[in-house]
Amino acid sequence: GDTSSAPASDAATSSVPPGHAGDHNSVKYYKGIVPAKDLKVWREEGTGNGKLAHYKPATKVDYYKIGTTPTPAQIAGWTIAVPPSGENLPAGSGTAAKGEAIYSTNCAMCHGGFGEGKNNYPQLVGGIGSLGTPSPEKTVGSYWPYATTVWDYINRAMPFYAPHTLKPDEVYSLTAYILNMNGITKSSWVADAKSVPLVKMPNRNSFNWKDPRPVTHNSACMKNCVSPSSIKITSNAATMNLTPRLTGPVDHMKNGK
Amino acid sequence: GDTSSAPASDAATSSVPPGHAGDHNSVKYYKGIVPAKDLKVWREEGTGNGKLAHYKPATKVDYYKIGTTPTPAQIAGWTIAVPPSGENLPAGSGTAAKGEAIYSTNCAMCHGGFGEGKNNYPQLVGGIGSLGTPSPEKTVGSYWPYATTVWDYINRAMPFYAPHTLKPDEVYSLTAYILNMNGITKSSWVADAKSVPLVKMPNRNSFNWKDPRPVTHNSACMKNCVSPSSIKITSNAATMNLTPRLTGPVDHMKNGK
Amino acid sequence: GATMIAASARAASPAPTAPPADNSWSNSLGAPVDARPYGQPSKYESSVVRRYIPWLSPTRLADASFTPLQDQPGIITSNGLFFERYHSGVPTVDPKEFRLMVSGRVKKPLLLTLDQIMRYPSVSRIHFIECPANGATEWPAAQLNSLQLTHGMIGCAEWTGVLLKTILDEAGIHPDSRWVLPTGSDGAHMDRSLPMVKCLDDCILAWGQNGEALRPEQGYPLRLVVPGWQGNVNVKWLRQLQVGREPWITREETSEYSELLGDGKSLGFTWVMDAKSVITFPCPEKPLTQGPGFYEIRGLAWSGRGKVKYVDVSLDGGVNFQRAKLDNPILDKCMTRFTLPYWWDGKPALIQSRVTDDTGYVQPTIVQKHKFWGHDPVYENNSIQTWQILASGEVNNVQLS
Amino acid sequence: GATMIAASARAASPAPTAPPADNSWSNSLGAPVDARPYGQPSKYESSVVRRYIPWLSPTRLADASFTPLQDQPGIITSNGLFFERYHSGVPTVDPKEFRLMVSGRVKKPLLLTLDQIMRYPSVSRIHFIECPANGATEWPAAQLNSLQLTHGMIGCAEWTGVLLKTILDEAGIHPDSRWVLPTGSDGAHMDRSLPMVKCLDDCILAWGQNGEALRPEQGYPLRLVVPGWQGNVNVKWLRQLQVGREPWITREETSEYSELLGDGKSLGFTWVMDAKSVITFPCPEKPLTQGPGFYEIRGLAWSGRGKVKYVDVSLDGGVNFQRAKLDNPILDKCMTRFTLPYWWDGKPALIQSRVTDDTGYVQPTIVQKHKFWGHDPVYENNSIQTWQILASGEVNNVQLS
Ligand code: HEC
Ligand code: HEC
Ligand SMILES: [Ca+2]
Ligand SMILES: [Ca+2]
Ligand SMILES: [Ca+2]
Ligand SMILES: [Ca+2]
Ligand SMILES: [Ca+2]
Ligand SMILES: [Ca+2]
Ligand SMILES: [Co+2]
Ligand SMILES: [Co+2]
Repeated sequence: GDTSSAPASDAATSSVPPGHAGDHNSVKYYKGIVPAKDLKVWREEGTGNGKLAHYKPATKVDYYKIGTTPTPAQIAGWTIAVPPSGENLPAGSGTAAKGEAIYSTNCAMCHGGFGEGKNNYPQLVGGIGSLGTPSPEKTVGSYWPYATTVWDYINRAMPFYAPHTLKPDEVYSLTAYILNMNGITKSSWVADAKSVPLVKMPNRNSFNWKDPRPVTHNSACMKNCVSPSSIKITSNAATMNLTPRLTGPVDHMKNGK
Repeated sequence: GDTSSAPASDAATSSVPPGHAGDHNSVKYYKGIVPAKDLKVWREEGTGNGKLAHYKPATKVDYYKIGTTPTPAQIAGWTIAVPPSGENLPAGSGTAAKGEAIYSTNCAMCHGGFGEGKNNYPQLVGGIGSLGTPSPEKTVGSYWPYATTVWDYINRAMPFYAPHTLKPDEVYSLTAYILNMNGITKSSWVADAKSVPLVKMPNRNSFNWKDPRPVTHNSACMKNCVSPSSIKITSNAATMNLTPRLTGPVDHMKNGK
Repeated sequence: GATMIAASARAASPAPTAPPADNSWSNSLGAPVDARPYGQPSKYESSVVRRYIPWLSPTRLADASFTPLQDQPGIITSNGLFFERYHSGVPTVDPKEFRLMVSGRVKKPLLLTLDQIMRYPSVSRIHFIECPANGATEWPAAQLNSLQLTHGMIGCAEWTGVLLKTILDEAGIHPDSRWVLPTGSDGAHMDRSLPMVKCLDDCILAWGQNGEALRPEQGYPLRLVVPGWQGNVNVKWLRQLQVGREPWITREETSEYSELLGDGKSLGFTWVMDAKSVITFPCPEKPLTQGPGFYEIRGLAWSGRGKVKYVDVSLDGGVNFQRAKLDNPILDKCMTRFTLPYWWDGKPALIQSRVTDDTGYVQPTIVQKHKFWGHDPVYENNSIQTWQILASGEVNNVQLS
Repeated sequence: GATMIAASARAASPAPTAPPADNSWSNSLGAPVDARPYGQPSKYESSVVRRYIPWLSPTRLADASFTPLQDQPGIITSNGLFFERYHSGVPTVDPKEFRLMVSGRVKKPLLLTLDQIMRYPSVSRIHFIECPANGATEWPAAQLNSLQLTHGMIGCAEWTGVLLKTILDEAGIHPDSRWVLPTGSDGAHMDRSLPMVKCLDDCILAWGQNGEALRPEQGYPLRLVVPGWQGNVNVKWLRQLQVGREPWITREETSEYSELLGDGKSLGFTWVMDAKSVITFPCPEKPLTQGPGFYEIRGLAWSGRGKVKYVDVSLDGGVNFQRAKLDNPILDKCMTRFTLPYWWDGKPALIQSRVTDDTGYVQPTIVQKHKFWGHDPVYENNSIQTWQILASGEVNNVQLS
């Protein structure tokens, strides 16, 4: 079902394995990872449905001759983003067991021992199946369409107070642990450059990447647009007691809600 | 000549004496005070040579009904400007002798014992006849066209550290003293609402109040506008040693000029 | 005669009845020109500051502060009051250590210092930047009784810098270089995938903001300005522009800044900020304090799709509308100021503004918005704001059926 | 394979050769949203301040400070950097005590509080304000080696307020109400006579400046803006508008702000600021520090008579000119930004800009100016600026024959 890890056969459909590196990501590595309809939208959106086919640059490459050329080592060091293809994932691996130890030291104080969130810090676990209900719970498990994003975000931005300081093995382990807490991967699952892109996240198929707007239509009516008797006040912020004080020094609401 | 006070008969040409008060100044009080050509320019400039003859206000008077009506006492208190007609000059009088005492206590420390200026503070005396020379000296005596401006400016802005705190008699006296130091009025001259407008200042006739521009013509030439060999650098600020330091904290040039 | 009357009035009452002709500051000296080499607002304006919603975020370091639109007189937002939004605090970037890398699917990767970036051909344009979460609290109901906190995640400034197009042309893109990933050097390493078609259109790598260097909160020394698109894609404290074939599907375009609709489906990549307007006077912070009579209704309107064409104002909760006057200049993806004369009769009223942009799009009601977007998609609340004026002149934020 | 190369590069050198991929601020948290309710520039910009000419005036209280145009990226001047000019220091005006009186030859005199003034119909417009003494030191010769100190007595801002016309219509003028005397409440009680025709045209009683209340140095809480006219008539800290038949011939329109010509005659009432332009990059403060190659020449142009039509730039001391690109918006009596690509060959050069406004007036040379105005009329120096570029890239202020 949706909450199990993707079958290993998915990875076999492309000749270059996910987790490859290079100067580009490419559509062929997405087979079995990204839904075809989404891939199509991504390609169309990038060029505005081909609007750029006849694009002519104003100048030749390196026309102004300003700046230097970064070295391959510099490019590799700066390039940290990991797309759904898994491109740019580094060597290394990790497991939920190793992740648990790292998590309890570095993450639990904010995200809670079970990823349940604490003091309004984000909840990382749960909510799968809740999205269409009146009380949707958006978490890594329930909402995020790609596991590569989990790896990428932990790597770039966590732990909050010391972002981008974890080693690849640590990030793999934390990814494994959080996915496992969400019931998406088994505790025996090994996270590495090959396996992470292949994880089939529960909400993978629920994103529409094509902007459907305008979807809300109003008209610039000037006279008798609605019947006066139909106008009722449905809510009034003055009765809510949620507004901080708006004059004087900034209100931190320490003694209020 | 130019440096003597105006004949008393000038005042007799209008039925209401200079120093009259009211809600307006008026052309008839300027007779014998303002050169006719200047008065003409002033009238023309105000309306853009009659451009306003057909001006229609966007709204009726007091259309918005905002604010209050000032009392006559408020209007009198706020209205301090004295035009060349002498309108709005208060009751009171003063002499050079009285002015000297006030001046030495309140003014001399900046403007010098003889109005010669000190530490770059303005010189108030001298320069009469110098304006057309290569070293013109602009002072109250040499440059100012109307004695009413002397009264008005001392009243509104001096002494520098306590502006608009002098009593009318003190302002009359200081006016008399400064004019006398400049040799414009005699030491026996009494300054009051009638006499001040009638003083004929040496430079009264030398102002052109009508903007003659454009007076400087250039053309938007694009090619071979001047001969390259004619271009010589006539001055270079880098050699002048006048520029304060332009980075770091603001340079007060205490140690150099 | 007349002489004596006025003269004696002055002599007899040197300090006329209240208010006095002279204030204390009229009879003394003020501050010298070297007192404030960098000027500050009057001390009497100390209440005009950015404010935040204390219960909204777990930490002030991944939070937002709001522009006091009730005190913004025109279309330019003061740099000191420009709203803030970031995910790991405002970094203190040393411009000498700053580097921008252009890499990925380009013919000539580039590593640029700030001084080098400033040599390229530049442009200067006035655009608004709005966070798509502006008005987020107001999706389910009228919750905050404040213009600042319901609409203040927007600012409008003159941005000066290099067109992103210039740098992309310089690096040379391949026909399959379809997406660009700008990344910040802040702790969050904020990144958003941007379609090449927008990058080659009007995006600016900006170092200048309203007459000076970009402010720290706005990405000093270099940010991306993506005119008309949601705030977070205007990546700040830039460190890299990576060019690729496909988008990266980052956390900020999935977990954040996507809209979960009522049916459990989500919208990703809803970049453009739809047309919106709001009345900035009167508003909860600026009630009608002077009784019945003439006031001027004032407000701001903008569209991420182009120019403001009309603003219509209703004084009766949306039954009838009148066309407001627009102040020049009316610029692309820029705030436009509107005004309408208002004779207030002292009775309760429900006032609204409604913008139409030059694509013909008309700002919707919250009821219309709820139909497609569900009741709490967090982002994209560009609905018509209703202010309730009470007989007292007080103003409340309300929503109508 | 490829995987291992990139991966091992990252693993083997987590801190690649200089510059490192991560700066210190990328691995830590920055400042929170409640750190600066009113924002300030980066500490690295502390040199960007108003400066003055210490030897010019007897006291800092009747002096001027100058806008650092070399650091102004666009047409808007930062409020913190807007030049200062006043005659008795900056007063600290309490807006609650503030009153504006409209009196003299009007049908209904008015006494208005600030709150009352803010109720009238308003406008918001971007205009420059320039002191006529801008460039005064440069009349006799090139004296100051600085863009800031030769051209910085100008600023450009969005001003919001009531049209003076609205208040004059409200008070009701007589056909012979030909002049208006605005007076300030500062110690100087600054006053200037203004012709009614201008007062009924485009003058603004402004309370707003670039997104916030008027700054103290600019007349908080209310100043007059007289678009395109010399700075001093834009009276600050207003207390009174007096209407009369004739001008008052105040000290500021005789002793100050009149031009003594070579023949001993003087010009009074030369209010309009003629068209002017200046190259803001390169300039003495911003030399060419990166050797021969591409740079962009940037500058600002303006006219008190209307809009900027063209700016032409010479790279050879005025022999040949090229038309510069103008940035939008191009507004009435407002700064306009211009740019020109410049391939510097590393050789000395003399660069100039020359504006033409929409009246057809062409900015003159200093030699042309001297002919009519004499060698030191103090005011109205709108001459073409020449910057001398040395082989070192340094830039000097020079004058040419
Ligand atoms: C000091 C508090 C703190 C610590 C410790 C911390 N985080 Fe976070 N985490 C946050 C905050 C705050 C956010 C939301 C940031 C934002 O708004 O952009 C967040 C967001 C996340 C998210 C994204 C949640 C979502 O739904 O978008 C993930 C995943 C995450 N953290 C994982 C971790 C991991 C793994 C660690 C330990 C290595 C960790 N965090 C340590 C505060 C913390
Ligand atoms: C503390 C110094 C100081 C004192 C004391 C002082 N003044 Fe002045 N005075 C100035 C300064 C400074 C100016 C120029 C102000 C400006 O730039 O607008 C000035 C200008 C003047 C002028 C105009 C000069 C011109 O050419 O425009 C007159 C007249 C004058 N003062 C008279 C007086 C009188 C009379 C007193 C005493 C009652 C007085 N001053 C006391 C500093 C002083
Ligand atoms: Ca890498
Ligand atoms: Ca009076
Ligand atoms: Ca979230
Ligand atoms: Ca969106
Ligand atoms: Ca002088
Ligand atoms: Ca002049
Ligand atoms: Co006074
Ligand atoms: Co990093």
